[in-house]
Amino acid sequence: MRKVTVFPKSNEVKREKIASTLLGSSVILLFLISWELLFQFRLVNPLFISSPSRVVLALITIITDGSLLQNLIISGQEFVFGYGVAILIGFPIGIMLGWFKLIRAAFGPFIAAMQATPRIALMPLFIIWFGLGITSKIVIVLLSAIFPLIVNLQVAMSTIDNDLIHVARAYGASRWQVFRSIALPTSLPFLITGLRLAASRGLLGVIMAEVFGGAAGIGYMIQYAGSTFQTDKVFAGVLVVAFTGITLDFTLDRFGRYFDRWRGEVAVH
Amino acid sequence: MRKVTVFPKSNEVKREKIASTLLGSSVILLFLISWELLFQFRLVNPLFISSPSRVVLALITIITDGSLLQNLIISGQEFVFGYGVAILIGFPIGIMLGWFKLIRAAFGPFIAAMQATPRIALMPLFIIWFGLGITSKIVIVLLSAIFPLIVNLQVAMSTIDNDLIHVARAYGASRWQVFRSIALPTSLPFLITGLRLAASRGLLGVIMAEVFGGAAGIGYMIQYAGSTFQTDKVFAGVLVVAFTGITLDFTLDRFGRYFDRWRGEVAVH
Amino acid sequence: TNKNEQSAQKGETQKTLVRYATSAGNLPITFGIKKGYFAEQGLDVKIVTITGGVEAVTAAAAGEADLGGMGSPILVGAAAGVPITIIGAPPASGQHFVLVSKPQYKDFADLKGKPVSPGAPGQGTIQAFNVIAKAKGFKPSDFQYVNAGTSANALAALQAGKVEAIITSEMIGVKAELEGFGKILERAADYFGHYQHSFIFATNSFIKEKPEAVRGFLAAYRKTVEYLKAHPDEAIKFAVTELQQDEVTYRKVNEKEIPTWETSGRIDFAGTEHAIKILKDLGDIDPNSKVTAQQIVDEQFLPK
Amino acid sequence: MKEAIIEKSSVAAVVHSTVVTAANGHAAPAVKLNGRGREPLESLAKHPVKLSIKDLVIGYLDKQSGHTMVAVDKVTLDIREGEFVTIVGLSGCGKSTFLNAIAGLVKHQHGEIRVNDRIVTGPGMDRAVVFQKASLLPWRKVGRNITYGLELSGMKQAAAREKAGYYVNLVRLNGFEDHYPHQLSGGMQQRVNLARALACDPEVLLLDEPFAALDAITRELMQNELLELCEKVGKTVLMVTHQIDEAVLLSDRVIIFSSRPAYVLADIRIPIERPRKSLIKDSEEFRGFMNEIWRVIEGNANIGGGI
Amino acid sequence: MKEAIIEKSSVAAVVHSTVVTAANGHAAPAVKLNGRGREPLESLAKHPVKLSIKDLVIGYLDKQSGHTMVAVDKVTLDIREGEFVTIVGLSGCGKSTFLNAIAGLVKHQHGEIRVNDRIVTGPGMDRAVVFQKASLLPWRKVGRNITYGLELSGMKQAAAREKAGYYVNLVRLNGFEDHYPHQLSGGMQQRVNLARALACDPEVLLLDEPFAALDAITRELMQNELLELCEKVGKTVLMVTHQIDEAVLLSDRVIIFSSRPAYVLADIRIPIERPRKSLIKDSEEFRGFMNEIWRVIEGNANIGGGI
Ligand SMILES: Nc1ncnc2c1ncn2[C@@H]1O[C@H](COP(=O)(O)OP(=O)(O)OP(=O)(O)O)[C@@H](O)[C@H]1O
Ligand SMILES: Nc1ncnc2c1ncn2[C@@H]1O[C@H](COP(=O)(O)OP(=O)(O)OP(=O)(O)O)[C@@H](O)[C@H]1O
Ligand SMILES: [Mg+2]
Ligand SMILES: [Mg+2]
Repeated sequence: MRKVTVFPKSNEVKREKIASTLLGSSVILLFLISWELLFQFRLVNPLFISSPSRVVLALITIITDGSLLQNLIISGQEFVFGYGVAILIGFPIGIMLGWFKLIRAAFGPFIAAMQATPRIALMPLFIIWFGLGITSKIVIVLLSAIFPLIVNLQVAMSTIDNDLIHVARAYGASRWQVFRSIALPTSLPFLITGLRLAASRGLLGVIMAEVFGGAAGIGYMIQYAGSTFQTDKVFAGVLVVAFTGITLDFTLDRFGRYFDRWRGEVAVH
Repeated sequence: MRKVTVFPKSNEVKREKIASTLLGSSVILLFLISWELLFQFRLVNPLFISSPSRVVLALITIITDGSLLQNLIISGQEFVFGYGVAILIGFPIGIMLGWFKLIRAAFGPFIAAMQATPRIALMPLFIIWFGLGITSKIVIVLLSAIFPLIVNLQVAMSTIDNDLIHVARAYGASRWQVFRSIALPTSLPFLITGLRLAASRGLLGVIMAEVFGGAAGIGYMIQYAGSTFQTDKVFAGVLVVAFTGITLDFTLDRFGRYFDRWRGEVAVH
Repeated sequence: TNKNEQSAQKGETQKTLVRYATSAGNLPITFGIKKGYFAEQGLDVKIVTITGGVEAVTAAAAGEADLGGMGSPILVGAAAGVPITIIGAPPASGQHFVLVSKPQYKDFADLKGKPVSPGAPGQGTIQAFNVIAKAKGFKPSDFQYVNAGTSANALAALQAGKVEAIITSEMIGVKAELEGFGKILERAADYFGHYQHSFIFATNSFIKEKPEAVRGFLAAYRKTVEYLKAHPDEAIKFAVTELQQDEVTYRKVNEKEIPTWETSGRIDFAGTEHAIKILKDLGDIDPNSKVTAQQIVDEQFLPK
Repeated sequence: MKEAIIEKSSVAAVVHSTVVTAANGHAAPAVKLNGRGREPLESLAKHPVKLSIKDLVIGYLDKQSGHTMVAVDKVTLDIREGEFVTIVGLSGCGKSTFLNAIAGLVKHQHGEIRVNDRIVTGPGMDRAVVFQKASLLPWRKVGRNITYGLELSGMKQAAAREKAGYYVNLVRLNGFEDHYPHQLSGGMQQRVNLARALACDPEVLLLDEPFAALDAITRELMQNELLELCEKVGKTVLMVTHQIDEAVLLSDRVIIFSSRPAYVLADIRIPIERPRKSLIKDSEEFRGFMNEIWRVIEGNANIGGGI
Repeated sequence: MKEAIIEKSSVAAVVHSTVVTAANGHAAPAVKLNGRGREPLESLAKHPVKLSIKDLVIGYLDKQSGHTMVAVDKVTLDIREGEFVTIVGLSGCGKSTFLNAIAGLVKHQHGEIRVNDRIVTGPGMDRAVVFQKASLLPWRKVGRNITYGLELSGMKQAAAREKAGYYVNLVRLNGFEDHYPHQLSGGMQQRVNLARALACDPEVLLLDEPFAALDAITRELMQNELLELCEKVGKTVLMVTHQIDEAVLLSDRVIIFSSRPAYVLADIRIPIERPRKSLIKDSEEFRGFMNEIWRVIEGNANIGGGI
């Protein structure tokens, strides 16, 4: 009898995941350490730049006095609603623009114009239309987050493999089924990219909205701390936002990779 | 002899192009007309909202007194440099992140953090590092524009058809040739999307930078007009920016379509 | 003695809501609320936090604020036709900006040709700089205007040597001095003569609907100011603990200033006319406007 | 450089002794197919017409140049219920185009297509296609690629999986249900493509070179499975193939397409008794049909084809 | 449900009378091929070994499960300069994997691959591949797909276009240079794929079912072109095919792979005189080889294969 070659089970995937997390964390750690050193050797002005250790102290303060949580809840609400509505509206708009030539021809330029309209200039309108409460902030987050979604989805729809559309149609797929079973999986990378860009823009939108006219939230906290020279607190706020950004990005990326796992690795090496 | 069917030459493409331009323009026109009507019937507050006709008058004023051109040149410089540098830096970063797993693992989280770091909070640092001149504005534009490029390109690299990479490698393509002949054409839709998003973000960045610390430029003009309740002039400025946005978007979109013309139309209908 | 106080005694439920637009960390209003002075008047004062005068005016026009206290944009807004009326003044209503230079400067004239940051267009700071410059015999074009804002950004610009002088609030000026990289070279107040910079306004509709609330508000406001003036230490402590102000700086600025506060809330008409004139000269108010202080001020709600 | 042996021109259809013009088949009384098996060959002519193509013209418009290239030129063809018809023809002549038009995926400019006497305006559940390219959904594992059509028709996943199991077995892909398409060999992908269509159990099967990527053994296995399936259930099949022996083995009729633009060069009846076994390939009758078909194709290629 | 006739197990290689174990070919004195034509068959044994595969094992790691599926299991094979070798085997047995490994595209876990006695670590210009899937660059027109390899090697576009012109003609695609791949039929795409590889004029040609999507006529034309090309220039060719007649017609040796994991079941020399014409297919000798190959494959499929 012939002896057939057998390979032992590999746990490469697990090892790779751990290694990559370690690598990413260590780069950030390295950055923090250099920053701390710069600070300790007085190479930066403590009036404007804090240091990781002081930021941690500031973080502990705002965690224990409850103000971080309180602000986080408010900013969180603004973000979740703004981002959520952006997805709810941006999705269908992007898809329709991508799918229907006529709709694209009609509304494409209009949306391009909206996208490039400086929000700051229209702040008074925002206040008049949406007030100074949470609504105006949600609208700002929405406007910050929605365009990457629209544009990315629109383009995604035009890159779908025609052969697969043919398959779906041949098997009697309705337009909605074509969308669900072909367009959605194909455009997933675009979609996730849109969501990732939208998430970070949305976070910045929250902060901007609160800096410009807020009475609460992380952005307000940052703004107020800045104007009262509490630099450590400013950086603590920034850190919270950046960390949220990493977490969201990481989650979305993993999510995307999970659904995209059918793709073999790109073998350029 | 058999008579072979022959079809007359079709000029569908040309007709479609004209029709789509007309359609897009008419939607914008319709919007402007409704706006003017709202204004004429005093359904909006003229203190904060201008009307198309008054914006045109304001535009004529700032064109004839030369202030528009002067500000446009300054803002234009900031945009071109910021956008240009964003492309120059964002491109290779995005590609490297997409192509090399190790680099992605190392710097992905760091970039995600940077992306979500609220610029407003770090303005003092910007001033200290980049001063108050054009450099700091270019940096702000750069930071606004670069992330869509990085993220979109990164993802694009992971969606390349492995079969084509194989073909390229089988024919002895160097890594750079694989990039040029396979990765670039495949990722074109992603690339153009990135450029489109970056363009509009960059425009907003210019305005924001000038509003925050400018002494010239369209953003400064808008800010000044706004704080003195010259609403017509504010809208004139906004219109100029929005129009620039449409033009850039349209150009990039056409550009993308030109290079993507090999794709058959998606046949969902 | 008045209707508000009576109704306040009847029960909590009938308090009148007053939305007051001002910047974050405003001392009198926060303190007054904390002390319950407004509640005594049957008022439930909610602070609408805004970042500047223009926004305050916009918020009023949008129906988001009933009353508000800010600087000169209120005049600009009222002159431009926003339906608001000036009803009083905060305790320190003069021009309070200072010109802070790098420490090596001895004289304003030495700044000629140098980069300076007088703040964003439309802000009172620019007016202040121009007025000082004019008094010293210079034109605005004699300086290199750059805009680093007026707060922390301006401070950073000064410290980093990106500008040689900034116009800012006294607080920031003092901070710069304490840190050792700035020096208060000039005080705008010295050049403005009769000049009123800050105002309290109410929207015309609120005045029409709830004149008693306006009256009650001003009464409670005055009570607060009088109390603070009498207890500057308590004021500073409050600012530091509750408003998280930087203690050293705050104390240095306010220890002397609070006892000099003007408590009447009265408008300086001559000063206001002067302000209007300056704003017209700057183009912030339409130069052809016929607006006068009398038209936009109504002092009848101030307590006697 | 070698000269091309073949020159392009249009010629009248070559007519052979056994050629039957498809269009002149007239409607016959409906014969019920009860799934219990196929009637003897002679009765096929009495079956109702399942698929009726009349004067079909299909052109591809090149948007850039504005020119339309005609791929299928006035094809007329009737296929009766339960018939197995194959199309052969030169590469690029228009076979796939024709099949895709019947599937409702490619628009035609003239003529009409009827299935069950209803004009076809788009794809329908009455037809299923095995595409020339496997065109599997790369994000679905083999199992769920096979159930794709079933899922679209609303079948529950569990039921679909069960039904698919049969076809996984039929195409000999047991053990590969959980592989993604890119983990399969070319022939395996094609078999998934086949199973996907068979699983839908459509009235009309449209097969575009379903066995092209299979080795001789596997091909024979699959041919036998298809034969058995069709003879048992009496499906109507229209298949494109390049293997003339395959065409003869499986078909009731072999249609020979001319070079592009495709029209019907010949329509040859294969009256070999069913059920057939691949052993018949060695029979004289079988060879006769093969030679005849070969002659028609070659004749066309030499005198009027282009590749 | 029909029972699968075939069961999986590993058996020793079937050895036939004409089978030559590939590994025992020892180095022969170099014979210069001057492009003026191919030496008579006997002298082939004196040619240097061009392609040497030793104990090759290739497995695919499934990252999700961590399991490695072995596709090619200890294949040893020497191919001499100017030899034409074909591989036949069941669908999914590992032929493409083997070819791709030689092309340097798939990593092997054990053993070694040498070309010109140098160990292969990646793709190289000395080899060119015709992929099983056409894998054309969809954004390049036919013309520029054919010149792709030439452009990569640094040839100027004009020169490349001229050279490509010859191969456009060879694969009978004149007039389609300006079409995009999606505007071609399946067979036309495959011919572009072929032309792209031929245009590169590599020392070793690796062909993975290059004619599978072609009709009988076109296939024969292409076979003849390839035969002529190889006999004239004396290329070393390793080709996968499913058509046994094609294998016999073209090859000096036919390698039969076992079912997965693939090893060499048999290595059959075809000592038919060259130049060959497709007419030889009717000869007794030809039939003999076909039957022999068929028997080996069938034997393996029945006793030990899986599909
Ligand atoms: N990229 C891949 N990842 C994982 N497994 C693969 C991959 N490619 C092929 N395989 C597996 O390896 C085995 C051999 O595949 P290969 O493509 O070499 O077969 P083949 O002999 O070329 O078959 P065919 O004649 O059908 O093309 C198959 O079982 C297949 O599932
Ligand atoms: N989507 C398309 N757009 C434009 N032209 C096309 C398209 N598809 C096919 N063609 C053209 O139509 C003709 C017929 O193509 P078709 O695919 O029907 O050929 P075929 O008979 O199936 O050939 P093969 O046997 O090679 O698959 C070809 O000349 C081809 O170039
Ligand atoms: Mg075809
Ligand atoms: Mg293969």
